[in-house]
Amino acid sequence: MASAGRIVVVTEDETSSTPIRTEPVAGVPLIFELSSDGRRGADPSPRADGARRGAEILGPELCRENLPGFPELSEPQVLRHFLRLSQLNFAQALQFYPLGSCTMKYNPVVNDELAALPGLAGLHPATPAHLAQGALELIARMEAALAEITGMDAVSMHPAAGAQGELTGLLMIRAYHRKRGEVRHKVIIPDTAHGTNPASCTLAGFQVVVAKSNRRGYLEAAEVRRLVDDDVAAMMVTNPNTLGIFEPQIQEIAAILHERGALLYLDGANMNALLGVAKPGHMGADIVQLNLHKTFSTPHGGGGPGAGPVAVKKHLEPFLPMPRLKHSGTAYEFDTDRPDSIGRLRSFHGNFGMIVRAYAYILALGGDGLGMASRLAILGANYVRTRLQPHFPSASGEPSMHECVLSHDLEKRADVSTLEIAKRLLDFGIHPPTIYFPLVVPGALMIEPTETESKEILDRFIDAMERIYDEALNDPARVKNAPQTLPVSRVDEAEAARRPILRWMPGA
Amino acid sequence: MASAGRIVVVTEDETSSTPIRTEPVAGVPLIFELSSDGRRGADPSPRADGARRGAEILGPELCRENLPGFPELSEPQVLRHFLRLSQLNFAQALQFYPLGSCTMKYNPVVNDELAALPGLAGLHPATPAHLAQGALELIARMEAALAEITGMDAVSMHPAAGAQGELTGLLMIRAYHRKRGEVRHKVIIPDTAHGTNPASCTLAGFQVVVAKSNRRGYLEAAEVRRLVDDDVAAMMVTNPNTLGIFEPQIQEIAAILHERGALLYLDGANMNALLGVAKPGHMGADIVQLNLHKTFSTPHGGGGPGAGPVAVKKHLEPFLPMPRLKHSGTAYEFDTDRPDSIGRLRSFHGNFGMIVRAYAYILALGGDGLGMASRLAILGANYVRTRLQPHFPSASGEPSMHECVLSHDLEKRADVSTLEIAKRLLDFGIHPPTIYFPLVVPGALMIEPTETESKEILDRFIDAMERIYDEALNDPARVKNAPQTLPVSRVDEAEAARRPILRWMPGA
Amino acid sequence: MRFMPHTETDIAAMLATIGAKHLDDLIAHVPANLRATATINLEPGRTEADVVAEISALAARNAGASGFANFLGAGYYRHYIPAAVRAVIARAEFATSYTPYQAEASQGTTQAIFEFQTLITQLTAMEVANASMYDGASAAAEAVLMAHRLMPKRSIVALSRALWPEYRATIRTYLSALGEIEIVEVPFDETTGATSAVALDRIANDRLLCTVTGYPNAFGIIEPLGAIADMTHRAGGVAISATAEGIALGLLRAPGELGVDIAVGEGQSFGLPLQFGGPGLGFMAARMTHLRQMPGRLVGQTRDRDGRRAFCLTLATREQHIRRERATSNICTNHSLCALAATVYLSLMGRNGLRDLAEQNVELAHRAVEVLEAAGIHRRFSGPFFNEFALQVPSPSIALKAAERKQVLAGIALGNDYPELSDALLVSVTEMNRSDEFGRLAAAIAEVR
Amino acid sequence: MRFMPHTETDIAAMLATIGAKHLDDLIAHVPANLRATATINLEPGRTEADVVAEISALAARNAGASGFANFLGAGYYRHYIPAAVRAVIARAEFATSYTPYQAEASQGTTQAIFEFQTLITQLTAMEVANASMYDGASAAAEAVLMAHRLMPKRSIVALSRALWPEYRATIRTYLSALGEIEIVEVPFDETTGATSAVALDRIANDRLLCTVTGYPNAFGIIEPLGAIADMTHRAGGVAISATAEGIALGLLRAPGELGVDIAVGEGQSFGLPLQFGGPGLGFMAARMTHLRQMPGRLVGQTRDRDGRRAFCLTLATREQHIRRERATSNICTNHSLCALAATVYLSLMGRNGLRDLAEQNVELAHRAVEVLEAAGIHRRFSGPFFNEFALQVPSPSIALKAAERKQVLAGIALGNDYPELSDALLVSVTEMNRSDEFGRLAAAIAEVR
Ligand SMILES: Cc1ncc(COP(=O)(O)O)c(C=O)c1O
Ligand SMILES: Cc1ncc(COP(=O)(O)O)c(C=O)c1O
Repeated sequence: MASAGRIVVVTEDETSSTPIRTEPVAGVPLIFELSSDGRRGADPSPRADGARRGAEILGPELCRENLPGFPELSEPQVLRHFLRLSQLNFAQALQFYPLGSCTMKYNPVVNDELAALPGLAGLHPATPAHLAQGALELIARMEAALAEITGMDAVSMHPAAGAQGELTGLLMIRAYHRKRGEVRHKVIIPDTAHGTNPASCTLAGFQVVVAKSNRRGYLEAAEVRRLVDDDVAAMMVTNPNTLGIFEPQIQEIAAILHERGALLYLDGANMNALLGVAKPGHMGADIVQLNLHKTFSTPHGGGGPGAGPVAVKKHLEPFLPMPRLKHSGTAYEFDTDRPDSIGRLRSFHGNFGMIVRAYAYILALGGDGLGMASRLAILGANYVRTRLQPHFPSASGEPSMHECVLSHDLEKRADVSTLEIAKRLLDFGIHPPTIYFPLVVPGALMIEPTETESKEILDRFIDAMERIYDEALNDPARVKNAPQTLPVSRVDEAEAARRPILRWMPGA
Repeated sequence: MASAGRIVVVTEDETSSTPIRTEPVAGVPLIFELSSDGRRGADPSPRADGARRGAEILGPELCRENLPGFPELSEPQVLRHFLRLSQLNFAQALQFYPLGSCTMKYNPVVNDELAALPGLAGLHPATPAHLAQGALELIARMEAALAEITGMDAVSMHPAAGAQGELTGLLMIRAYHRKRGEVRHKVIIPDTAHGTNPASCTLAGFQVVVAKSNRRGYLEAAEVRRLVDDDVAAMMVTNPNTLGIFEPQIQEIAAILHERGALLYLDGANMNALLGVAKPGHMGADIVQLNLHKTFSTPHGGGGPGAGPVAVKKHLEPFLPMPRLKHSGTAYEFDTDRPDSIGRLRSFHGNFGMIVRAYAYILALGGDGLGMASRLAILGANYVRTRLQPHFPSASGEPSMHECVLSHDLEKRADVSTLEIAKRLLDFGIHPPTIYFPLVVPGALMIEPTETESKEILDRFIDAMERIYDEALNDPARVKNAPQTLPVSRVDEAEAARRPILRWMPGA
Repeated sequence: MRFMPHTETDIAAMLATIGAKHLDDLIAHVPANLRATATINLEPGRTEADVVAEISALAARNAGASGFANFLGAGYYRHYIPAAVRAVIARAEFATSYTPYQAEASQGTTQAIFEFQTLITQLTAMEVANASMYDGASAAAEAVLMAHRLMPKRSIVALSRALWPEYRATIRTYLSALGEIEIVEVPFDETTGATSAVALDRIANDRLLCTVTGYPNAFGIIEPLGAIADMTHRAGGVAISATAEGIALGLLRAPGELGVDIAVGEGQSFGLPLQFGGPGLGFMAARMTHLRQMPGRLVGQTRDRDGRRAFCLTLATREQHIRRERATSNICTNHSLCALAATVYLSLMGRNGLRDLAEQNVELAHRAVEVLEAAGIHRRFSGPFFNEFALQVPSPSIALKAAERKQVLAGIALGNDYPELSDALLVSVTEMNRSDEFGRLAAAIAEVR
Repeated sequence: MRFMPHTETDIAAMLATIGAKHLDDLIAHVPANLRATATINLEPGRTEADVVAEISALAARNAGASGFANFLGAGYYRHYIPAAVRAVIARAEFATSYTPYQAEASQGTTQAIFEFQTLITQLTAMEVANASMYDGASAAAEAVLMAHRLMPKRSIVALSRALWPEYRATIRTYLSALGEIEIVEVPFDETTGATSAVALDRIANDRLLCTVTGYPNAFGIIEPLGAIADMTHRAGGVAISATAEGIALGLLRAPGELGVDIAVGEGQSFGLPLQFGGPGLGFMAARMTHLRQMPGRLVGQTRDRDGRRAFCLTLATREQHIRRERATSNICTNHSLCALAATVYLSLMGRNGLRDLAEQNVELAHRAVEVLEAAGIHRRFSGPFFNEFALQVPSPSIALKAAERKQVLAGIALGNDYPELSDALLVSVTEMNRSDEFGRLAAAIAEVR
């Protein structure tokens, strides 16, 4: 038995730039390997008067044998196991996490407490509306706040995540055209788009037409004019785009689309750049989805849950998904008479727990604070970009918004890849930026510092990047062998795909 | 900027016994070093309508200049700082922590939630009794439960910790003799006693008379008979004593003391050995203090808070500290008419937050569970003792209760000290036992596994001890240079005492 | 503002480096007309104390959350959540990390997901489970799409009418864009409340793409899943089961044992609070042979360069960020932290604890029925049930109102979604209901009869 | 039982190793008569759900905790606690570690204590602070004992009568065993409510050991601490100040500036919940020249073998585990986690935030007084006050009852502890009181006049 997994603590102490060399050690056992027959992590309730007669009642033909391989541990063992696992993670609360397009900003801890209030966390979704007015009003207030923030007319809090928001929007676009007696088959998507955009199009039954962004990294109206025709249902544009650039011709593009009866879907995942800066509704967007787990600070939870509300202009309101909230004049209730609605995409009323957190966040910042958040996010991205320019030039000459996409010549000069740079950053206690995205930039480093990180932190990051550039030229092995200070060394992902082991099996 | 402090994760994987070598890296900066003028971790409340006029109201002569050197950080910075610090700690929830005499058992997490219930955590101590009946009843129930567990007649939840419980008990002993028109000056204390015992005696105005425990590690009645006289007010006995041995002659000793009009104070810090095994009240104890943060699982918090209730026999009840709870027949209230009480030793009604947790713990285990807890604690100690006997023989031939005290010959054989063994254990992800205590055992290792640790964990600990024994003989440097896998290497405590630096100063 | 660390000096220094004077210089390139109208008209920011006061006031206006004897179910179930579950998911290391793209810095999350995948395969007796979906309904829809990828030539999707209305609606929406698909509803047996074998038999022809059956179903009835899977297979289709009450899998025969090809469900019962219906936890399990068509993220076991066991996201070539328009799904962010909660919950319950809980739920529900029968209130259906059942009540809405006055949330009127069941009330009983509540329930309903 | 991992097999194997048959063989050596009567007659153990239900029911019976406009103070103060404080102290690494005896495995705790010590020296303007005491009252008692060690020859301990009754009682108890000590109470000025200079002057002779003064005092009055310290020093005694409302130190002149030798106090206002009076947080600060006589634990800065800055417990030769009967105190377990909470709280407030809060408290309290005066209710004392004040009310107990009926906890009747103040009601106002509550308070009291 011995020391294993250690986690890196970022330090802001100048004197401390010696990375740590480790030797192989084993990790945390699987919960199944800690199991032993007859242990209990929860005691049987005496409430059912001792005997559990359920199996008798249902009879053997309906019942299974007792879960083979299922773990049995005491409560302290379970807790210790997962606390140990937690120590193997990097996280925004502990490390600088400039993951581009993910807006890893501070998640206020009070919001988790609020979501856990018995009046909210304990509320059953089938509770009669008149007994859940507080929850319904919270949803309604959130709809109003997001409408104001985006400059749109109506909002649905229904979708579970950004991608589901996209699907919701695209299905509405489809319904909209249908309603007007048209069937359109194509959706234009720029080459810089996030993967969920084309994937959502397919799900919504559209063919994807790819628009090329120009050398400077943005969309030209000319390109859209070239591609648009009467079979184009809509165009999906991320603004700022995934290069972190504000689409300068977005209004013209919207006009072109509208001229031809097509709609503009704006992917709002990068809304953290636009708060109080520019409203999608004013750009000509007909639909925009928001990622509450990005711009509105709900914790990302190692991959979710999030929430992907959609905001639309009046002409699309009838198509919003069910259930739709309305106010009867005396109280909030659900509107069941919505013939044109695309229907529902999940159970109940949306990811309410996330909506509560996001609403608390909006209250905390207020209109002024939201505007300041975007400005400081933009400040950070441009500061990093400017300082790293010498060795990691920006992929575009256009000004950056909340994130910047950088490239480098180390592949050529030292055969050091972007992936290796990313892994080496881990040794500095920094989570790497998004890499190899957008696809239009070879070896891209997509950096989103967010407004909640201090100048000191950005400076440390910049120093680390400079240092790695240096190492790549003078001591490439150190970069190629990174990380050296984490619970594990470089993980063999190819092997994982070659021989998939996707579950634990007894005696494995 | 680079990796610093890493925390060790214990692993139960057999294959993993390679410790980790580290290089110097810097630690986490002090909160003051992260400060920057003008940052805010809490925004001024608009409630007082903007202007804070307090200084104006009081005038300059009453007001100080604004706190020089006081930190200024944003909320995310503060949170990140303390989360990082947390990663530098070992803790019972994460590591095996067999610290003798400290009963580092699992602290149920639900108990922290219960103590935080608004009805308990939000209750002001000056709330009128009729509006705080739930809290008062909880205290009363706890008094009754502890009386039943200890076999005593009355309990006070007043003292803040074990040592304050001791002082409370000794002052009651003084008051008791006074009441009977006697003034007695001496208290007998065994050589194995915990340091708080003699220290409390001095505070209570008693002279300490040391009783020698015999070669086998326990007190002989004869020794007590030799020391007792009419100037002896009481004897303080820890049972099981700090060697983990049940005092076999405790009843005879009690009789001898009582014969001479002296009282028996039983230090109940080791009560985790006695639950359902033997009640202090039946041993002849007149007073016993309990450490809720040991036997009753309230989290130790890196050094407290705890609680040290005292239980007494009828004849001492009148002397219990204020405030004293009573039931009027219709409701609970505080009894203000207690002429013989020694008075109060702290504000309000005791460490209520800890009392809530301990009560929840007692409810969870119940009478049967408490009895099983002690038996399994005793099982663990004897198991470890038996398996380590070859290289780490027990300091006494007597059977062990909930903890065992071991010694070793490595000092002689390899010039490896107990301290060095302890530090080396850290590299195995195990918190060392209590060392060099009790004082009667040279180089003592005092091991208390507790009932919440599994056989697997004990086996890993035993393996580690064996391995260290080996290393001490064959590779002593490895032991002497330990720890190598923690955020810092061996800390220079002598230096700290030589030139005390007890606070941060600007530019320090 | 307390979340932003920038001092005036910091801002000035950063602007100077960039070569700008004012913050707004950095957005000068954004069209002026847009900037001019961009101001957000919301109240100014508030202190934490004020935010807490505001939201607590809203929370206090949800009477439904407390004080009532609660018998609501219908897809979301009331179960006790051990504090240890909250203690784990509150860990900042889990809560504030992103999708584990960087394996070396995410072993905590990836190993936990690997454990989750394993637990789901054990519960369902299937061979592979993904890292989570949004919820049970969307997981069911993804399962149908997956079946469609497996047999692109077939067109009939047979949804049991005893599948939750919300699941059926979600599937319809997800499929709405796929013209070639035809959705048919398989009626339920009027007496047993189970999917009608006769009706299914009629549909089960060579155009059958898949069947989707609730297990237990929307009436709490334990469907003859094995028989349904057989019929589906005989017609060459894909048998899909959907489970909303996960606790049932601790006692009932596993979908995998009964021949199901894709088992999906809602994991809310595994340690997630009700929170008005979300976030929940969608799970999906299938056979290894169908692996490549599975949607969602997967974590696999591998080694690091030093030979240590390690975990990482794998088979991403199925996913949107690699495959784009040809991906198996558009899902990106999933419900990872909910999957972690479920992993902790299931580990705490353990093999025996989970079965005990399932048996207890069955027992309590049946006891409730005894009490109701004694009061002359009868079940609407005769099929075997787990912890939920439909009652025959002349006018459910009136009964519900009456019960509400007695501080009882008696259940859900099935008539809203099933016109043919305008006389039926759906009641759910879990370990959260004390036996003494059964009498109150019976009294409340009996009164209006 | 869920907390104990031992299976039957484990127990059997462990017993076999030891060479025993049954668990009870291991306690066979405990006298039979004791074992025979040792059974604990308490109810059997309960599930977590049942424990939660039981304690929640008790919590629900403390009306005082909510729904009332609350003006209770008198040593414990209502302040808003940011969630980040809870998030930090909930960390298992902090909550479940022991006293940091092993420095290498405790750098988190030791550094946090070092930061706490520093913050306390900054607040008090003293040179050294310890790692915490139990609470303000016991810290005050320890301060007197420390003074006694500093001047063993002197015997008179002068306690301001305007020091909280509980502090005076605690000091009396702690000193009760030291025969040579004589405790005298210094009366307060009938009009100002501050400690009477005249009276103190009479006592301040060459037998004066120390003075102990509340700052602010038990009536909320800001004592002329400088003058009192001077008088004490002229007599050659030790000036001790005790502060129960820590927030005041964010605005008032620091004890250190005013010549105080030992500054103690209660840190509950620094992020600790009221929890019916405990655990609180005792703090103690002094001059370096008195270091060796200081009670309690101290953390010092040092280096590790590789030259890294590190922290560890130090100067333990003052403490019981080394010095035993000659220790400076018997304290062992202190209130470390409470000190951590205070460290987080003070770091969040920061230099400006803490001062803002203090100013806001002063302002609100004075506004409350204006409202009361307008209603014809007057202050009992004329001295300057921070956020607490005494009102002149004919029959406080009646007023309190009347207020209670209006859902107002109006304060505390001083008559119980001060017979001479049977006409006085102590009222505390903090940022937790909304301005609209002042009117309700005034109305409630005015009504009974
Ligand atoms: C630009 C963009 N669009 C869409 C998405 C999808 O959002 P989600 O992950 O919430 O489904 C993301 C985030 O991954 C994104 O960065
Ligand atoms: C035997 C013994 N007695 C007394 C004490 C003192 O208890 P506390 O630390 O709670 O003051 C302890 C614990 O340190 C102890 O082990």
